[in-house]
Amino acid sequence: MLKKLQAIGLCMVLTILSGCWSSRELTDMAIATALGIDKEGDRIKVTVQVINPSENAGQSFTSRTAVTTFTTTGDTLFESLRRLTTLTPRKLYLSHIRIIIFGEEYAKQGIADSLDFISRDHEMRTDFHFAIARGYGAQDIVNILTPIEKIPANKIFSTLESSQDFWAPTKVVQLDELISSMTSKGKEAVLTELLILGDLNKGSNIENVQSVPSYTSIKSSGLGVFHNEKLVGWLDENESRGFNMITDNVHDTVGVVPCGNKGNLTIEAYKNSTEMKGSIRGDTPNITVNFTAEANLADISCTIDFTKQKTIKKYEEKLAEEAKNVMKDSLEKARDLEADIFGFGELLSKSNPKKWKKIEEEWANIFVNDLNVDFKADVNIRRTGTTTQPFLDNISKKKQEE
Amino acid sequence: MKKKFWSFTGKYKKKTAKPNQDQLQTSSQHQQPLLGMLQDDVKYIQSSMGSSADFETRFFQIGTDFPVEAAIIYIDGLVDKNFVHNFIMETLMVDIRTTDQGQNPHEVKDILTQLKSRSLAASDVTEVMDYKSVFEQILSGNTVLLLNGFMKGLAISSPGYDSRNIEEPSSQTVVRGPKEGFTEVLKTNTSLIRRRIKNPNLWIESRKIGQTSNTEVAVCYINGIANDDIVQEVNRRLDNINIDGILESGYIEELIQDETFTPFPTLYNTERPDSICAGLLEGRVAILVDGTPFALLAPTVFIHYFQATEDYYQRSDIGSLMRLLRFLCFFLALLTPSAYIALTTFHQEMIPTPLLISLAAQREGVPFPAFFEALMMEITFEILREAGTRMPRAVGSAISIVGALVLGQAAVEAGIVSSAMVIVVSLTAISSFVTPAFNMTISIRILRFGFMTLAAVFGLIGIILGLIIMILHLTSLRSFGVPYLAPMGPFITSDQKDTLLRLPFWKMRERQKLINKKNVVRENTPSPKPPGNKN
Amino acid sequence: MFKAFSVLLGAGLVFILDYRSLKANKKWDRRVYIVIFAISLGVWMLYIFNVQFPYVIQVVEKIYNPIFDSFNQKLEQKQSFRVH
Amino acid sequence: MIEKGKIDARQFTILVVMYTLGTSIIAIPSTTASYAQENAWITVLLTSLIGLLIVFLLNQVNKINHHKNIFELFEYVFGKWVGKGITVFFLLFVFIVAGKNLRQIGDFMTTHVLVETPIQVIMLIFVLTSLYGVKLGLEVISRTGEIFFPYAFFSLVLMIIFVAPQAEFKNIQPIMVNNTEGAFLTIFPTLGTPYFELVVFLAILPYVNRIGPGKKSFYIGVGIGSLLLFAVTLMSLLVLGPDFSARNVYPTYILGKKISGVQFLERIEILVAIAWFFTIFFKITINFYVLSLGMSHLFNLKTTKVLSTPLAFLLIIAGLYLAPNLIAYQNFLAHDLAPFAGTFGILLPFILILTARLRKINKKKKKRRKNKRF
Repeated sequence: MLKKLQAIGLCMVLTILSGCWSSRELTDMAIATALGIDKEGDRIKVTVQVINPSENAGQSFTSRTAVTTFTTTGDTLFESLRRLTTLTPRKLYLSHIRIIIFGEEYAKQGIADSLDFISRDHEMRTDFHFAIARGYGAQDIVNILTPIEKIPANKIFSTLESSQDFWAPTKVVQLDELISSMTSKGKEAVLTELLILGDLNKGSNIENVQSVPSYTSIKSSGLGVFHNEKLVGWLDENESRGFNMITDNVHDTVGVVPCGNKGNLTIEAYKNSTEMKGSIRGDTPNITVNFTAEANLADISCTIDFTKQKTIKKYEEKLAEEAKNVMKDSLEKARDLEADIFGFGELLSKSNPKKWKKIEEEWANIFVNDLNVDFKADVNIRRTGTTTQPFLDNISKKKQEE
Repeated sequence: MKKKFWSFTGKYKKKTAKPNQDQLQTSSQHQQPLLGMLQDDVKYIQSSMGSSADFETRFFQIGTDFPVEAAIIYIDGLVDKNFVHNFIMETLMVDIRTTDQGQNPHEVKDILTQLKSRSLAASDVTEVMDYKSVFEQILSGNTVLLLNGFMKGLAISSPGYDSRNIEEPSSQTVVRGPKEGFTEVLKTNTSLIRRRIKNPNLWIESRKIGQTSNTEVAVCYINGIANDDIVQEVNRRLDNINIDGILESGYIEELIQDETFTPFPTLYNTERPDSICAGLLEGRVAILVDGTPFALLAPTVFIHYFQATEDYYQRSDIGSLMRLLRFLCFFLALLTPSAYIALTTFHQEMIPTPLLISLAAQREGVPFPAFFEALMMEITFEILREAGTRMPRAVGSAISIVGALVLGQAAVEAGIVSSAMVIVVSLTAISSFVTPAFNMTISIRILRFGFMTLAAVFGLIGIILGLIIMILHLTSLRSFGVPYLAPMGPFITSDQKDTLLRLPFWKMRERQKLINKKNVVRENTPSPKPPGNKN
Repeated sequence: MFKAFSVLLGAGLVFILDYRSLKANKKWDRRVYIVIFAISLGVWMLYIFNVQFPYVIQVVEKIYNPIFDSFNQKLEQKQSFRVH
Repeated sequence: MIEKGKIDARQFTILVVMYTLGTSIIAIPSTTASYAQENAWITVLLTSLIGLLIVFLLNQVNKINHHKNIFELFEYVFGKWVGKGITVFFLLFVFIVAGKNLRQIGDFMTTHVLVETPIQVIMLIFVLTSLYGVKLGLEVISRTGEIFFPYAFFSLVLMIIFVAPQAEFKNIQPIMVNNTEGAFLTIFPTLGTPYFELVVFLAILPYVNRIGPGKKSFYIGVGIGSLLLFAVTLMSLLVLGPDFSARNVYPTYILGKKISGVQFLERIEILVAIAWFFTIFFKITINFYVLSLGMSHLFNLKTTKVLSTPLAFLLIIAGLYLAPNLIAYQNFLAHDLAPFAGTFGILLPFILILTARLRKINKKKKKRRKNKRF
């Protein structure tokens, strides 16, 4: 028994003497939430958004801001992050990063060099999103304070998630998807754009969150298109929506078609799915995109008779046509940019691996010129909301009677 | 060497191990037979006991025509005085005079037998031949009658000492279930068991343990259900005990357990008779010690500590849920502080961002590392708990007020500890008292500090390695030959019905496999069916 | 030097604690134990003083490479991110 | 018999499952995906079928004499001195395998979990825990296995279920079109760990209390283990894609990071990692135990635990001097482990059976001759 006591004592002494290599106290680390990466000459400029914990939780808040940013430059991403320790009071902790933003200039020169660090570092997880600052540097976006969400990175993160869920034009991209679409031969990457609305300089001031309308806000609407690791162009809102429709990335969206004499009919398409089929007949690759949606009527601002099956049929067709056009526009834009963002090549490589081998090298050219893409769309209106017939008709009648 | 508890005839068998020199001398002197000279005998006995203040002798004469010199010896306070007066003194001094007139007691060949069989209206009368047994008898609260000219005496059972009434057990309370608890008197305790199991197969063997204290220890089991090997093993280990005195069953527990170096208890103790009876019915062996309300049960397995008797009194689904809750609390009590340390100092990526921010905000300004903070708070809590137990009742409330203020508010407001830490400590404290058996709680508390150290050095990995070591240790333990982690490691499928869950009685048809090897079927009630459904 | 000293100290402690458990065993057992312990300590000392052993896998490689080289070459052809 | 404990068939199954999963569960998806790309799951499936064949072979070895462990069999079949010689080489193999496992867990921890902690310390705490198990004996190890198995098993299964919604079947398409040859070639290196290493169970098999169920449980154990390996590989291909799986050193851990079901079920990859610690711990402990057992047979010692303490410290050195760096180690896993382990894991049992058959035939012939004489 004495022997065992000694053994345990020995173990205790050893563990205590050996110290705690990997431990770090919460008070010793700066929790980073957003990372902005820009180019400055040949060097990489990194802006980190760091949480100021006592301003985010607890009982007494002071007038200090909820986050702070630090900027530094270095030859590589890792070097500049480490150089940040000369600025930050504590060591950066990267596991809780919500979003990584690339500046437009930097994205145009290629983002591959920073992606390697991001995938290699053990602190980095894979559950954050990527975005590109359109027209600005990433630093500018990271610096902006946002209302409601105290931590701007969280705001951007949840904006991206909710707009993907309820509004079609954006897309959240995570690390593994980004890397695999960059390395895949038959696919190009896209990343969401972020825009700054309003006055850039006021945005980073605490006044921005102290007034009822914010002076500056961050918006996300379109997509940035990559060719390999370089940003080559932008899809606008409508084209982005087309892109998402083709790649089956629409959860819930809104469709508008003109109706009657004047006015619009708006539907909420809630069950969208797209099926892509690829085949190579002879030497011409062929892609069929079949889009189906189930929709509810959401908003009618014209006078039509919606009690008739025929009317519904008519508008279903109109909506389908509209959907096809949107998808076609998107494809045209992608062809202009010479980037197969839809993964048509990858699709062909899965369905016709042998023939794909032959056209693999030529693919960029084939995508732009020879590829034959058929769009099919099918929209079904299932329900009409809580009312059936619009009352606008009655209002106009009343007007006439008066 | 088996003897029945109710008759105190058995001789105290000498211990196998050598007693020390002094004891040897006196005991050999006491082994001498009675002289038969009343005055000398009494004088010897009195002087042997150092003329103690509570030693009482009463000389008198039996019979009138041919009086016999007689004396009764007893210890004041151990005997029921009324009994001695009414049934011994009165019989011998008054009744004999009226009934046995004309008889010459000296002519009656065996006056002792006569007295025993005809006169003494006491239920338990035995003969004593030597000093040793005289001491034994009077010290057990019996009255010894010595007659002049006879080389033996009679021991009349007349115990009647003041004792605590049967009360509700304070260490294990129930909402539903019997509220009787054991008392300090062995006979009361055995009667409490007898009253619950009315079966001749309930065997109670008694022996005296302790060279000096001569404490009575009873081994209790149901013949035919209990495993004979285990009964024998219990007896063997009890016989091997050579100690000066036994004051509580804890002495026995420590002296007969399989593995001495372990934080886990390998013998179950309880002051609830129903708990003991349940154990006996499962085939366990109970060890009752005179002078303490805590009885022992052997063999014991780990899960036994998480099974309260109330599980069986409530409906089975409630019992099962309560049991699962207790296991959860076991892990909470064991691991909460260490998990907190591991998460906040090693694995911050595991904490959801909002929670991390909140924790970081709380820790802002706390001057100590998380490990030290946790250690400090845990030790403070242990101090408070210990103070609460040992303090006189009157100041108990003061402790709780100070404790609440120290642990709760002041420390947090002063920024010495974070409020999350207070939550962790209180959760741990509450969880640790959910376990129905208090001695398991103690082992959890000891191990908790080990886990905290491991967590501070290696994070979760340390905790996991600690758990592996703990389970390795637990599986290596045995209680009277039964693997300590029995129905789980080794896994016994049929015993799972009463392990983590308690299934309805009509499902638990068999007794636990490893404890009980013969007579496995426990009950055979058909599973209940709704009445009226006759086809 | 400090490392070597602490390893020696540790080894001494381990030896004292562990050797005791062997007392009941045969003489031969204890002799084997001491030899293996000495080997273990020796290897540790070599490690502390940075004496370069050949790495285990290099030895294994030397033995097996002649036979399996062609197979491995073939396998490497199938590596997904082979640098051309 | 040096080991006096007996384990039952279920405990043996659990030990086999733990051993099969062991280090393979974090290594296999990466190695197979890098050579067989999207067909890696087929490779793992075929490998596990071959694995069952290996179990058949090992059971045949056990059939030579049910009551003798492999070290006793060596002496029984080859004679005392040749047997001892082979025992030395076999122990060297077990020693290297145990060191390899130790190194693997050390590498994993210093990569993902305890980055700043020296690898020696991680190896030390693991080996000390194992040492405690080995000292307590086979019965205790296998009972502890029973306690931890449910956690290890269910957390892996749950991980597979939770990441399943993110599976994309296009990641493994086209099936068996590209790089078919690679998929078949990869079978051999994949066999190296764990299937060729299963031979160590020949030292434990005789201690299963009933021989028949023991053999059956060997199949079941390898079957369950292989199924989990297959499922994890498949999921890692489906969710992460072949390229990302191949690129990561420990794709299974990244797979754990992908778990996101309900809000609070995120960020729990370490809980999955803990499940592998259990399996790896048991793998190290079994190897270490067999090593101690073998040493005791080699030197005719009284108990298995005599040499375990010095061996524990030797194992750390073996782990440290296994490979100069991670790249070399991965190359070793892909190129040289399979032939090395194969020599002991399949060639040796084969020779053992062959020799036994030949000798038995001789004995029978001798008997016949004797019979004829009379």
